[in-house]
Amino acid sequence: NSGNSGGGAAGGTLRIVLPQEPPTLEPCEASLTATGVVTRSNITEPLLERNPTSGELEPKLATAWTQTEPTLWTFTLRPGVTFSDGAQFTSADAVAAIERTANNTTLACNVQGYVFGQTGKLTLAAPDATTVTVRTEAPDPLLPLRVSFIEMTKRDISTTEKVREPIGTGPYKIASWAAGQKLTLTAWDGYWGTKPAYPTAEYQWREEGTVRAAMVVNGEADLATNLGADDGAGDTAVQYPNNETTALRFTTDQAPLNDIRVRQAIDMLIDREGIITSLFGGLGKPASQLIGPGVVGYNESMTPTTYDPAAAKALVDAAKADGVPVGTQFRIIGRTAQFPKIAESIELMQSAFAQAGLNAKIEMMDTSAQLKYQLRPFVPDAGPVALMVMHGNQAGDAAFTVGQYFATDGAQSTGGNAELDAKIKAAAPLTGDERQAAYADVFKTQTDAVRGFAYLANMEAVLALSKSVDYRPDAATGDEMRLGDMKPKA
Amino acid sequence: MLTFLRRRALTSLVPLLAVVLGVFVLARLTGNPASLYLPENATAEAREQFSAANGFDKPIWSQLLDYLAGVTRLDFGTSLRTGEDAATMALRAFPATLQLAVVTMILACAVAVGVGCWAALKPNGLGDRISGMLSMTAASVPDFWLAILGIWVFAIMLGVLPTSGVDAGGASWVLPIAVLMVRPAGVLTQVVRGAMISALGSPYVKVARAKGAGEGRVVARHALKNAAPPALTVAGDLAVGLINGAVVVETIFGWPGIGKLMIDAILQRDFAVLQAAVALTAISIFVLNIAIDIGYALLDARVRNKSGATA
Amino acid sequence: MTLLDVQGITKTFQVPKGRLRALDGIDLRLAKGETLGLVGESGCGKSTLARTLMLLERPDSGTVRFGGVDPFALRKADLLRHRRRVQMVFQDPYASLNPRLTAADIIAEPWRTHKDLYSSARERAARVAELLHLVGLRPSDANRYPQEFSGGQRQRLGIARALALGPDVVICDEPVSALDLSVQAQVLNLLNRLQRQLGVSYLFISHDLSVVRHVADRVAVMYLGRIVETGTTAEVFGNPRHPYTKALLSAAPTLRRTDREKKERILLTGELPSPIDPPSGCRFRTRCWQATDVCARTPPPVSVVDGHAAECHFPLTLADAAR
Amino acid sequence: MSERASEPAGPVPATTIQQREGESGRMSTHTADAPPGTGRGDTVGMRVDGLTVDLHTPRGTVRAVDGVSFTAHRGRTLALLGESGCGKSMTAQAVVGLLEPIAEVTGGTIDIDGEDLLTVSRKRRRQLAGPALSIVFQDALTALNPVVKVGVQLAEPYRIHRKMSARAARAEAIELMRHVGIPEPESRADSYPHQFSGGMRQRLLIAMAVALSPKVLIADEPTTALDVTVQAQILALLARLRREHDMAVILITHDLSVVAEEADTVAVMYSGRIVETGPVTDVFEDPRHPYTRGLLESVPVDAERGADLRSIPGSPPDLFSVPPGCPYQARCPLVMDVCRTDRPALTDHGGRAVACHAAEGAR
Amino acid sequence: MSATTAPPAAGPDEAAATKPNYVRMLLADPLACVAAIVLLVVAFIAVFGRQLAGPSAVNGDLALSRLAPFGTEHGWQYFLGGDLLGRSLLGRLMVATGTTMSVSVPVVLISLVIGASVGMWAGYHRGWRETVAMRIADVVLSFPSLLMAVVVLYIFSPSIASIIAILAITRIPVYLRTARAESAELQSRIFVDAARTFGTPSGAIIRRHIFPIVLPTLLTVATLDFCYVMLAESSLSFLGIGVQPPDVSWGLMVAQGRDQLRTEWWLSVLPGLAIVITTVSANLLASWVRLATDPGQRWRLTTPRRKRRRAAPVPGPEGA
Ligand SMILES: Nc1ncnc2c1ncn2[C@@H]1O[C@H](COP(=O)(O)OP(=O)(O)OP(=O)(O)O)[C@@H](O)[C@H]1O
Ligand SMILES: Nc1ncnc2c1ncn2[C@@H]1O[C@H](COP(=O)(O)OP(=O)(O)OP(=O)(O)O)[C@@H](O)[C@H]1O
Ligand SMILES: [Mg+2]
Ligand SMILES: [Mg+2]
Ligand code: NI
Repeated sequence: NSGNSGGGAAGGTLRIVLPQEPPTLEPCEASLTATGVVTRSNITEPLLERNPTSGELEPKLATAWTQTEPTLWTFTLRPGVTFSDGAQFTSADAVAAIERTANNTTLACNVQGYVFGQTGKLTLAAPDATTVTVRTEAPDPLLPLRVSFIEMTKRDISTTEKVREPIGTGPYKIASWAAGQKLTLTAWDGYWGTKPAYPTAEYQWREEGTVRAAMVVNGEADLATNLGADDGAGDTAVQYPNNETTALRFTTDQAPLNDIRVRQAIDMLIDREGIITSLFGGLGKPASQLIGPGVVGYNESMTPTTYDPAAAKALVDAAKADGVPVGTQFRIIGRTAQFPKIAESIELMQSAFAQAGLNAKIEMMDTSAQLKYQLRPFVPDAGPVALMVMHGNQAGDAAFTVGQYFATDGAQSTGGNAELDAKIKAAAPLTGDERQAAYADVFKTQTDAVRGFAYLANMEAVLALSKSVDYRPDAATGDEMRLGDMKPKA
Repeated sequence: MLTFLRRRALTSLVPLLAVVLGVFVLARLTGNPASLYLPENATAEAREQFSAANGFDKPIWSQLLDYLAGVTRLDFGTSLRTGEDAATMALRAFPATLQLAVVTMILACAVAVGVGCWAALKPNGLGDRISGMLSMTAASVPDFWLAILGIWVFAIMLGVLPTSGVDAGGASWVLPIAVLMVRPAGVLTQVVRGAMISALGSPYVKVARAKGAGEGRVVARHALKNAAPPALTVAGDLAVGLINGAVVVETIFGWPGIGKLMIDAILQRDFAVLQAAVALTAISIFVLNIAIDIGYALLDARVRNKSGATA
Repeated sequence: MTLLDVQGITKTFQVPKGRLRALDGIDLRLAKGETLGLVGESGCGKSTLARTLMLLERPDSGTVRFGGVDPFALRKADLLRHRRRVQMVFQDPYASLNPRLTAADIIAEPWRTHKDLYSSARERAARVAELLHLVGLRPSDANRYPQEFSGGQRQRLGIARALALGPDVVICDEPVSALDLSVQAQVLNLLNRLQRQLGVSYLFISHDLSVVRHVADRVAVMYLGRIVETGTTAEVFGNPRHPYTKALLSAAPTLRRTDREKKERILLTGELPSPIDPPSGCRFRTRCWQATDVCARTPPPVSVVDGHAAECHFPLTLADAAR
Repeated sequence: MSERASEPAGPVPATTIQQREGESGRMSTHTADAPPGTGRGDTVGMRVDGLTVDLHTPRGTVRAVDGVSFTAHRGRTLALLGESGCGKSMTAQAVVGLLEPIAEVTGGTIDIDGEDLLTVSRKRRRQLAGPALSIVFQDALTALNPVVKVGVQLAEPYRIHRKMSARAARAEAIELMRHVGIPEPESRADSYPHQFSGGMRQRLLIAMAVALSPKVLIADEPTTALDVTVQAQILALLARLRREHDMAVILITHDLSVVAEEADTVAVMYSGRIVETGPVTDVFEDPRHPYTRGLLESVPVDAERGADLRSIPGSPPDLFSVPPGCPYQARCPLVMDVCRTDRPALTDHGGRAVACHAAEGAR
Repeated sequence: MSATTAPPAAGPDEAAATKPNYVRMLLADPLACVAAIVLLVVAFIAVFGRQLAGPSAVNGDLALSRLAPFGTEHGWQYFLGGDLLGRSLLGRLMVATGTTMSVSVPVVLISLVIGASVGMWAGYHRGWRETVAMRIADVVLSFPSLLMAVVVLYIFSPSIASIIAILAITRIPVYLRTARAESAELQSRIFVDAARTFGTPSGAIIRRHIFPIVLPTLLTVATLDFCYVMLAESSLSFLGIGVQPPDVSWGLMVAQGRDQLRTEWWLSVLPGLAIVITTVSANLLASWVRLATDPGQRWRLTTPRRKRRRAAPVPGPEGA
């Protein structure tokens, strides 16, 4: 075998291949997948953490949190935690980290926009060394969930510039980062929790899925993420759900997509099973809504639309009979390499649309160009567009989805109606089962009354895992891959 | 020689500037990077703020002036993506590409000279025709295809080479270089063959033979040196192509080079890095061109004299 | 009647090593129906002079008058009319014909520019056949390509092309030096016959003294960008007044034993000096066996005896020449 | 005459008005009596017999050289005279073994000191190239390698055959340059060919050829590209070297006057064959072959200005359409029926040989 | 006429000389003949491929997804197997031929026409025109063509026309430099001087004397470039900015099939083979055209190639 397998997992180094190099390891950018997957819970840690399986929040650097007033949350910190440089972790650090991530708009952190975009300013205080209080402008049942996105950094961290190589309390610290080549983390002695099984972890990155898979198969790496079914991971492949849902989002105000029958027809023309079996190699489940099971608000009662070209054709014909210009061309826009076989999937849809008498044109774009269609402000006069979107709800709560995609003024919404807007607004302050029911209703309403989306699949991915490593990926693995969970096989 | 170099450098300055300006303008035509750098749910104000902070809201000419002012201080700006100094990033990535290009070109030349000379010694012979077909085919194989095939065969099926990366020492170089080499070697072989055929048929080769020179001496001392200039021109163009276009191979093999940096910068709309990388490659291409001219002059005394380099 | 009158033409080329004086004050006169031979060593500027007369180079100074008109001052239409009157036969019958055109195309080429001549296709074909016949080629040769002709035949093609516009003056730049002896005789005869038939004047450039002696009425001897001696053919060959002419004549090998035995051989040393840095004073002094200080200091005067001019401080006398 | 340019190591002083060199050495190659004054004119340098060269062109195989025989004596000059394309260079290249791949020697012997060059091994042939036999090409610019310093090129014979060190070979090369009259050889040795004038280049080529004192020197149109004044210098140099090194010189040319002045013996070639041979004076004074006669009459020498020259009509036959019988038949004024069918053989006529039916009949 | 003018010798091959018989010349060269047939087939398929291929090339049957090649049970269309969407690979290849040609042929033609005209003009006139043209070529050459591609595809929607535009721009310098070099050399030739002496205007000289002689070289460059363009197009597809589905080109097929190289090798290997075979054929034919259009070389093709015999036993090239 290649001379490189000597350093394998047994030798104490865990070698991981990612699809891309993290642009930075700045903790406040941890909601960027490429950054978070390395930083979160490895280099830095949050106060609390959401269990991806149960959806419950679990203590991490905070041992307890309570809503002491409707707008005030109190967090009790874990004592005896130190940063990897030896400094003590105290409430002052926590305050500084929350302040920097949630309130600092000049820094424009990813987490800030992602999690705290709509919350308004937080007011922070540290009554003692192990207590932190957070006051919100309005009552916010989600605050602990939001805080779980904030990675703890030292109080003296820069508030004006982002930090490429942070110091955190996590089990690993950065040993070296040869930009473009390799990133090495090492475990350090003073970690408060269980010592990880691997003393060092090495990250590399390869864009091509086949190459990532080949590296694990060939013994040059122990773990490779984000593979497609065809990438050739072979018997090293381990399937895992990756939180993402793919869908076509319509501009509902332009012919022919302004007619709900046409949109329904399109929905029926998507051969979800076919795509998943033939293209995705069985990875993924047909989707019925924009989030996957396990997210608060998931509507169990909805089922994926069945593939029915005949019924679709009938709908199109009916619309045509009513004077809808069904032959008007609309664009299907996709982002290059957003998920494996995206081009082929769209191609299959387009061909089905064409057979039903619809006229669709495919356009694949790079990320930047595609975002102009996905995010407000949209491209003016773009014409009728069916945009392929992939949404991942990392937070596990529908609130992070519906406001964005369904509300008429949502940053990524091109449809909606007043009824739906009202329901979305009403659901926000609710908690518990009420919350679940309210959001489930939102999804149902969207599909029945608006149908701004045709869902494709709740995606799954493949991870290539060396036979010598013991690891069970979960729904969060794509965004946060805890090295501590990985162990050499006996 | 010095005056020649100075003149060449001066005449190269204008195109160099044109390249930098062109990239600046073109890059900006590809849109504001704000949406890429801010999360999907960032507010419109946040995006505006981001643009203002990075100067993307100013009119393009004023951005250009700022940029040029920076460049005169050798400040190419900072990367949006990593916050690092753009020039540093480009300079860090460049050696990897350069090493790859240099080794590839050396090997491609060696192959081309070997096969080309061999084919030229018996023009139209069986060996010549076979090598002709092979070199033509080599010149028309898609590189990414070859790369993946190579990984599959040599790394996975045979397990003799690493799939990618730069860690495995010499072994890591084998596949990228083999893949990159194929086209230049194919093209160059054809050129060398043609040049050698005409050199071997020339009177001075006859004279050398009349002096009793053996075949080795004829090829090495007489023909090859005369066949070199046309091959040098083509090799130069191919090298430019390598410096400018090793993107695909660098991507597949995870080679931390400038091509990969450039394509990432393009896709990420990381203007500063893109400009720095383009400026660096443009400079290196101009340097390469000058080096080729010098090589020409060294190879061929006539050129040297014409350009007034020696006196 | 003087057709062509050249006065004090100079032409310099900018070359990397400096300024190369290819022509340095040339005076020439060519009368109607006359043949003027121009001899000189390689690189002395013969072709440059020919090219200047053909308006392919613009002289730095001096005047060219053709029928009293300065062709360099002519405007488009007049210029075209002038070009019809002066045509050229080039030295290299291989390089002067476009290998991709047939003989007919080559001969008819001038008419593409001079559209008023033989405007119909049939007229042109007829005229091509006529010209082919005139230079001794067959009409069936019209469709052949230059490389299918022998050297002599190619030169005939070149001559036919030059005649296509009906010129008064034909400048022949070494028209036979690339040809074999037997073929050379054919072409010389052809040129001779054409002159008799058409009354054209020739400026006949050659380095072969025996050829010039055969064809020329008058001879000009050129050395390093200057004309050093002119006179009738008989005068110049029989009674050379410039030492260079004499050396040239003596260096030429001769066929007849009788000629050889009566002549002494002057072996000039060295070769033509560089025209970039020509010798001061008299240009020939570096190779001249009778050069003195004055030759280095002052340019030699022109001395004319019975229309036989020589540019030398010490022109040879009849006695010298016979020595 | 006080001031004159002098060429430091020139072969001949500037002002010498000389008789031509080697004037008296004129004799038949068929009669073995040595002429007075030139010592070893009887030593045979090389004997070529029945040399035949075929060209395998894509259009078919043609005979470019057809049974050419001649003998070159040391210290003498044999001229191969003929018009372009008649096979002179092909003969020379066959002798030195430098034919193009498409040409093949299909018959004959080339004998130097009892060794047949056509049958010796390749290695032996290379060993002989230089010390026994060497060649000077016509176009000195292309025959010198443009990218190699002349000193290095001149040193090559010593490096190859005497296995000298680079330094020693260079010293020899410089000596050689001086020997052929190149001024300041030490500094000029580092120049490239294009930095020399045409005459100097030709001297360099000659120097390279005589470096190892070959027994036979073939000079293929050594002065065709040169001016008369330079031609005279080069021919004088060749004559001097021939005497000094006692070489047999085979001078290939199409210039009758050069032959008349330089050669002892002449062989006139036409269409790949020798049609007439003999001592130069005899042949030129009394040409027996109509072609030789035609050539001599084509020289524009005495013909009066304006009168037509007596030219040979037509041009030599194309190699692919050589008629049966005499190749000259189409241009010959004396053509007879037999000329169209039978090929005339080169027959001896008392020290001279002619290949012509008419000449035969005349006798 | 006069007795001294000789009747000219008969030409070597008068019939062939007067009217070049291209068909006969082509038949005489088996390799070029095969190449020509291949290219004819390619051209035919490029024009009629879509009709010939039938609906199975466009509308797949997911049941036949990843069908292995060389089976006949699903009809001739599926002889080369099926792609991921169950479309017939053979049909796809045929449809792709049209797209590939409609990209690469215009690219080569456009860059050839522009590059060659500017190059010949610059080379003929020399001086500042030459300098400016060459510096512009330098700029284009050292410009990252990918950036250009992204820009164009960003501003204009990605379409075949924009791909053609980008690739054409980036290839112009290749022809420009070749044409300039040749024309700079040719403009000092004597037959060009001869044309000048008739007063022929420079445009006419370029058209008549420079262009026909530069053309064969340009054609050679163009065939090499033809292959380069196909490769570049496939690289763009690899990066996702090339030909957009449902259009399909060979390059796109190679690029899309690369993931399946290990399992469904035919998806990528067969289109790759199509590229290679076509370019090699184009190269072979180009070298034939170079001979056939040169009157001085044409005779080589008028008689069949014969095995050439070994050369004389001399220390010639065979010595090695
Ligand atoms: N375009 C040019 N640029 C630079 N130098 C030139 C040019 N044309 C001619 N010369 C130089 O001018 C001088 C005279 O050249 P010209 O061709 O007129 O000589 P020539 O007498 O015709 O020689 P030949 O007998 O070799 O044809 C030579 O030294 C030549 O190198
Ligand atoms: N490579 C070749 N292919 C075909 N024919 C050739 C080739 N080389 C020479 N020939 C022919 O062989 C014949 C003899 O050529 P050779 O070079 O010996 O002539 P030459 O007498 O030296 O002429 P020149 O005076 O022009 O040098 C010519 O008719 C020539 O056309
Ligand atoms: Mg000249
Ligand atoms: Mg010859
Ligand atoms: Ni000696």
